[in-house]
Amino acid sequence: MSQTYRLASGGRIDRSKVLNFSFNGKTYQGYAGDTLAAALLANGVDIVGRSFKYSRPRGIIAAGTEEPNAILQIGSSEATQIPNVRATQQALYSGLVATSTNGWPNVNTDVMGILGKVGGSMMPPGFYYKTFMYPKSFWMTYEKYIRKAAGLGRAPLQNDPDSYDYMNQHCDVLIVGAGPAGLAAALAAARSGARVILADEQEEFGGTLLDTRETLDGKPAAEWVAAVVAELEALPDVTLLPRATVNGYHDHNFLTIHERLTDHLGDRAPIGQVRQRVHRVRANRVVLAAGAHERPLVYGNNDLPGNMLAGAVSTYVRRYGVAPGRKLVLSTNNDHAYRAALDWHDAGLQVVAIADARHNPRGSLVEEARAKGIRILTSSAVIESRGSKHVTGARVAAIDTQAHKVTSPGEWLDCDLVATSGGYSPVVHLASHLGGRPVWREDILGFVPGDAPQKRVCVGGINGVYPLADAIADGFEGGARAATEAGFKASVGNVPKTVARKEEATLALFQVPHDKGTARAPKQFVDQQNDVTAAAIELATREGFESVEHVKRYTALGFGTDQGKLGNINGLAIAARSLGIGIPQMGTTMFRPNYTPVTFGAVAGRHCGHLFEPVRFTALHAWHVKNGAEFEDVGQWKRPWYFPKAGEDIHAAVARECKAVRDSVGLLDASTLGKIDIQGPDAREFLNRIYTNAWTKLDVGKARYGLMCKEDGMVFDDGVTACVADNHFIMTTTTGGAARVLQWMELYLQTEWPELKVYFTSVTDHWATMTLSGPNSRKLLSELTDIDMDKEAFPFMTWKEGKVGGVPARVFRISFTGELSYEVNVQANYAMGVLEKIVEAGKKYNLTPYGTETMHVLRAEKGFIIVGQDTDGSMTADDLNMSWCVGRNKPYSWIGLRGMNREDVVRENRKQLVGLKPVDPNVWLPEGAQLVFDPKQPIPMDMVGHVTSSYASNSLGYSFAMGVVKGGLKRMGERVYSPQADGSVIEAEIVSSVFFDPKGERQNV
Amino acid sequence: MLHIFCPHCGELRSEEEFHASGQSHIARPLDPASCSDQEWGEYMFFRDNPRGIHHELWDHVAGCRQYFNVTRDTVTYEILETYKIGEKPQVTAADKQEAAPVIAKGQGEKV
Amino acid sequence: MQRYSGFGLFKHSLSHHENWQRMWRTPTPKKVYDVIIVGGGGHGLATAYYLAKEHGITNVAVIEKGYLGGGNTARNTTIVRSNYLWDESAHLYEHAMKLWEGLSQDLNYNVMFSQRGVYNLCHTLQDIRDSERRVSANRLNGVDGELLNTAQVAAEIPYLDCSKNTRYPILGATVQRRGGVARHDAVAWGFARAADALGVDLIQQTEVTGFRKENGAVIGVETNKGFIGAKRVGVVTAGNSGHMAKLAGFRLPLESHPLQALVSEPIKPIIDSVIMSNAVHGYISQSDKGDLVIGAGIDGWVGYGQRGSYPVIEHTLQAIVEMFPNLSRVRMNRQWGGIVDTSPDACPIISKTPVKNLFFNCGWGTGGFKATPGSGNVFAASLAKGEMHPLAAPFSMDRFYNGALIDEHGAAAVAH
Amino acid sequence: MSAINVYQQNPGADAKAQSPLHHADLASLVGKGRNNAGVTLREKKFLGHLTLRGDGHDQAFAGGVHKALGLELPVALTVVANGDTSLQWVGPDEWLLIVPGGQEFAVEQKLREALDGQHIQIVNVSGGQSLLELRGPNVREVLMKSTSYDVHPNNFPVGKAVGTVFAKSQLVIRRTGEDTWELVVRRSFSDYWWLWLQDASAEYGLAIEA
Repeated sequence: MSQTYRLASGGRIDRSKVLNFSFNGKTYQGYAGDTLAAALLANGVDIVGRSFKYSRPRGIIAAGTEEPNAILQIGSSEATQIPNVRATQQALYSGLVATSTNGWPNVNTDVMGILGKVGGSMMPPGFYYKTFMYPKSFWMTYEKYIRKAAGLGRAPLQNDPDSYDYMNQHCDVLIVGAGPAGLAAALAAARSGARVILADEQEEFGGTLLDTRETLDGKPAAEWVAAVVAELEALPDVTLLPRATVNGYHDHNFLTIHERLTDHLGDRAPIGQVRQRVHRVRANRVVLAAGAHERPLVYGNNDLPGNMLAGAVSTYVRRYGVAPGRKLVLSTNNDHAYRAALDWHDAGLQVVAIADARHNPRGSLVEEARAKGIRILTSSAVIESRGSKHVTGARVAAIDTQAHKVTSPGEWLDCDLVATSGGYSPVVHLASHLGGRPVWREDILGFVPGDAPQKRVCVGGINGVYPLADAIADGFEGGARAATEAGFKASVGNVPKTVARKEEATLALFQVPHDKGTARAPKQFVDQQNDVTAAAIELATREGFESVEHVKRYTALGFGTDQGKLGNINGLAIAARSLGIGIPQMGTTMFRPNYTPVTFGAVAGRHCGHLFEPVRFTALHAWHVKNGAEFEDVGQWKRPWYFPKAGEDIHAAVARECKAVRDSVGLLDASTLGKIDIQGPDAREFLNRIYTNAWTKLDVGKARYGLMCKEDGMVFDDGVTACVADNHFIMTTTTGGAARVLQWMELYLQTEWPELKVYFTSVTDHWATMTLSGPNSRKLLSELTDIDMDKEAFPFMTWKEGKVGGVPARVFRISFTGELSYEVNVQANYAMGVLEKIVEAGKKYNLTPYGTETMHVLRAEKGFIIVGQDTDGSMTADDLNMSWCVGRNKPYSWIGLRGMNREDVVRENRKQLVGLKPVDPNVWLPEGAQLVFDPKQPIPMDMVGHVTSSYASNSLGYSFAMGVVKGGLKRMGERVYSPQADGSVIEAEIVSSVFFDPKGERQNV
Repeated sequence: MLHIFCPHCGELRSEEEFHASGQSHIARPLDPASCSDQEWGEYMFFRDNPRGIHHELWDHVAGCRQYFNVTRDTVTYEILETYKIGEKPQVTAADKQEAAPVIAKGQGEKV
Repeated sequence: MQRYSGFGLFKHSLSHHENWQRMWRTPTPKKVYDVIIVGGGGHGLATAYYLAKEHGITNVAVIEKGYLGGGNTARNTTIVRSNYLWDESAHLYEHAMKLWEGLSQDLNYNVMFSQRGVYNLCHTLQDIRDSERRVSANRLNGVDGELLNTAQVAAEIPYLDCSKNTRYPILGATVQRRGGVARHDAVAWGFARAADALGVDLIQQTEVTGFRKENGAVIGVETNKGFIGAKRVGVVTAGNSGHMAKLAGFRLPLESHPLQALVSEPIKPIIDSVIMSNAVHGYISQSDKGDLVIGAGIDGWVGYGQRGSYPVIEHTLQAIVEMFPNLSRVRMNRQWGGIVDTSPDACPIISKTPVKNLFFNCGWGTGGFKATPGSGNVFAASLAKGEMHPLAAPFSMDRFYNGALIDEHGAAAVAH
Repeated sequence: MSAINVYQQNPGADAKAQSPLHHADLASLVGKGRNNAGVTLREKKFLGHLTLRGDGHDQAFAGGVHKALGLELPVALTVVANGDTSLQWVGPDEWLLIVPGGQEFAVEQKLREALDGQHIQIVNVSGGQSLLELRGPNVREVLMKSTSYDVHPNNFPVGKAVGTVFAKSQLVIRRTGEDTWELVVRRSFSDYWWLWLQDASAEYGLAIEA
């Protein structure tokens, strides 16, 4: 039998489009326009899950975002699994595959359910804090089983085939919610010419108008919706976003909207389409028209399938043409919920009775029910329902809400559906995301948004404005006000006519009393997803948890994926009564984004995989790729690490590259170094202030190495700066430090020394830099340039201009390898041409491209530091044995000078950079290894330093390292030891950090 | 995400374009050598860190690359004014105490 | 104190849990205490507990402006580890780790300390160097630590993308197997209950508005409910330390920044340990309830709003999806923020102050939760004796004058 | 010797040159892709790019610039053009001057002559950046996916130029026509932008022009 519970007519579904879907392995049919929940109910599926703590059977209770139970796993393939989808928000599509997330072997016969019944009484809130402590070593074992029971759905085990992106939006007015108030607000704002965005979480706009009994101007309300939407669609600056939930209200009117573009089509987006999109909206004004959620009453066994919100009953009947039962009992404390009974009655179904907690209700809807002959029991409520897997009866008894007592034995009514309504809670979430505390209104028995500094307007149900005409009028007024405040001339629209009705006040009733008292009554659930009962909340307050946050945290109230949309107010009310205080004194917990859950991928957007972060390439990158380079990530750059030839590993390649440089000539792409063009009459003075050493006397044509410190005296960058004209310098920085150094220089120039006449411009990308290093570098370069390469004409630490390979170049004779070296800089567009000429000419010299690894070995043999490797932000120039680079007598107190003279910084015995020579020349000291003087001491050992750089050198014939050692500079020749993880100890001699060519003869040729 | 008025670009821009650089108006001592360790430590590390009105330095890194000052409430995150280096704040913690509640002036306006 | 056990739970179930005692009293403040602790978070409650338990000082009040454990204790991502680089911090955090290892039994309150292992991923060659340096230091300090290569990481952490195709391929990881997570609220409640049982007064909903001084020494605190005298005062008010210092008349080398975190919806177990990456910038674990618990770095500006900017959340989830591409379809349930007091060297300040008998314990930055028992333990000893405990001494405020910083971000760059 | 080193860095048209997007081989993609593409991309390569720094409030500076270029100094967030020469405000003391390729040296000399004696900076950055022109009805959507700056015509009229964030990096966006925009991109990031723009425009169709 198919769709047993589908009504013969009615609803907004398309009965001509039958859709097959499966739930827990069984195939069912529904219609286009159904939600998954509606289709399940149409097929009489009662149990959609098992509760996580007590394993109780659970059914669908709501029709929208507030649903706590129908949390299903969706996905027809491993890669497209989606955990925790609310069946009430999932549009039905053909081929949808859904399963329950808990229950073993299945939700209908769940073995854990028996355990839940027996063990449940031993699981009050916080029970795990009180047990599983002994024996001490057993917690991890206990926890293994606890974890197994945890969670709802499951993550896919394969990578997501879908993509997600962002759209940055700006608007004058963003309207949240397209119900009656939101539509009216959008209309008023849009007609003024304002840029408007209207977003709603549902499949179509209209909100409650899609299932209301009311008429607008005498016509079905949905017709008004269609007309409004059509008018909005025709306006140029209006963006309409259905299936789009505004999830976060962030500072300065920045809001995020999660739009589900294809989830109604399938679990995987059609090829070429983005599955979901996050709109990042900056709104001048925000109109919150989020409406209100109906609250259930809290009574015994209120979690049994067949207990449902009254409004949800109406929605299923009127919007989806589904009757989730045959015989209805309604339990209410307000007029509005009578709609459910009337809709049920109009659908030709039996209303067994209405239990109204109020003494003498006389509102229009009440009278309408009376007129239809529906039995109404006043001063009464459903105090418990019964049934093993579905409601078979409800016990209605007279109650005294003031005394919180049952005053009659009551009677059991046969029914299969209990509709419940405890009043309405305005959806204040977004209004409260920025910390604005909502305010309790006794007249509507709900929290409404409090004052907030945000530029926003609240309209309709969120304000407690419930009657339809009032909500529309409020929407028009609020939309017009928002647009006016945003600078537009706006006016309100015409409110369509509604039927005037008398509506009486809601009675304050949250937890329904039970004759056995809360602790002994059948479980009265407050938060069904977290299995939090009224008894649990009472227990929490009894144990001293008096603040609302404490109650929440101790019981887990509101921690579910529904974030307590149904349960929170009831929980507050129960805690307040238990503590003998009022609800406003109790206050609410904090509201935080998200309003409803958002896919990780959507939050991440396109910034994944190859677009995770920019990759920066030099102008010569293609050549490196062609020549087989392996790359190293340095900041965002890809730098050639080494260039292996066939069959070579990194060691063989680096050994070959090193030898080539020492014996003949090597080529390094140094383009990634930061380069800053500095011009101005005060350029020299500026350099004096930011470098540790002196720049006053650097002649035009010369270059100099410099160290930079922060105010604390610790080294933070270094590089060579050349004087290219009297008021003109080219500075180089480390690859990783380029942006940081420029920003830091601008900071001092703009905020400390604005009187200095100097400008900085980054030229990192403009110049490509090729380093030729090795004894044959001069010969090779001579073949390609018109520069006089004579050793006297072009001495060390100078630069020349001239053509290289026919391209104008600046050539710097500086060296980071200890060999004769030239850095050739050309305009980057021409770099590849120059490189090709160099490579061609270099063949006869065995010109060998080398990468960062070889560069590191060669510079370490010379004792040259790498900032960030041999330093760590706690090293001064003195610590690095670079006092030669500190101009202590410069007239201006340059950055770092004062810092390096502090008490602890001038202390003897600081860690100092030295060379380390393993006693066994074949042993390599791991980089990072800690050093001790006495390897036999007990743990904790007195560590005296660590290895910063370490290499197996083929030039030297032994392995060597650099490292820092306490007082190391005065300990030359002494031994240090490095105890290794495997128990071995590496012994090393403290030596000078210059291992190779200490007199610098090789570059002085 | 904050919305910050760059006094040089003359527009409100998203926080993503900026880099926060800590408390502003911390002048480097003119004669560091005469500072005690304590005074130098105060200059480098000690900050007002107020709950409430805070004058801070921001850098419009993605835009005009200029540093400028922002007066911001560190509790509500409201920006009360932005102003160029060398200028003085119009809103201070003292004003705020006298004339509470202060109307947010200046956000989105040139100062 | 009513002792908790599985049997007790059973007994109470027979009486429908109607007879559980309060976990702590709601006392009326006395006129004067031997020690007042300002701040009823984890650290403050631990301090009070150890004062009473280890030093016999029970005439102690904890004054909390809101509710117990309601600040960063309630807002952190509960990671516990002790694999710090420098000796001073490694010793302090390892002291805490040892206390964690017996804490549930000591407090008779299950804080669910779960030693699931904490991994720090390496993505660059410098990461590897820094990790070797840290692990090597840990080992020689008696702190467990291992450096794993890519293949080992891939074998130990299912679903982590260890391929070479990622933007920053994983080159290895360190692991501290004794590290893990604990149940944050339980830590505060467990210390509170145990301290209360030893006679400590826990005074909630009471805000300290000033410090009364005589001859340069503190003699008590002004509160919104009146003056309370004290011989010594310890301030442990993370997120509020600068404000407290201002009330006491001095400044601190701190800035208070928002630190954000988020959780997914609960899902079946898929992440078994704690995995952190500095380079990609995010970290993740999974709670016993099934939530993926995720965090990243701080916002760059001072903020007391317990919220930060949205791009931080975006960057964090980009990092998570980059590390675990299969989690892309999981959904974020909730995000929130705490206020972290960051110090220039990413290490705490446990110190005497310019005001005699007034002690501060602050500046734990993003990493305070893991230190909770150790911090309380050494702070209690310092308050009891009036002299800083040897493990606390290096964390004196003086270091910001003389330059003896303990630069944990400079070297190891481990944020949490 | 002059206080500033002004250097002809351009070897002339005969030298082999590779633009930042050389590796993408855009020429081979011309005519491929969807008909009526929503976005058309063109690399405007090998132009002369000069960074100009000076005091915008100084009449002498503005006068000198006008004398050399025939252009008024543009005010904040605008670009002015004269034929193939455009001058864009970048910051209160910074402008971007773009001239036909090969003219950068001559123009720098001319500017320096006109601004002689003033504290200025002129830097040839032609090798470090390039212009990507985007044209078509869906460029706005592509920009909206990429930057949090408001690109609605109300806020971004023709002639406006802003430095802003773009995906995970930063660049300058210039609106040069009703549906024509230019991105000023740095060489080292150009591959990232190329990948990004292909991705962001995929749903609208991307055409390449040489």
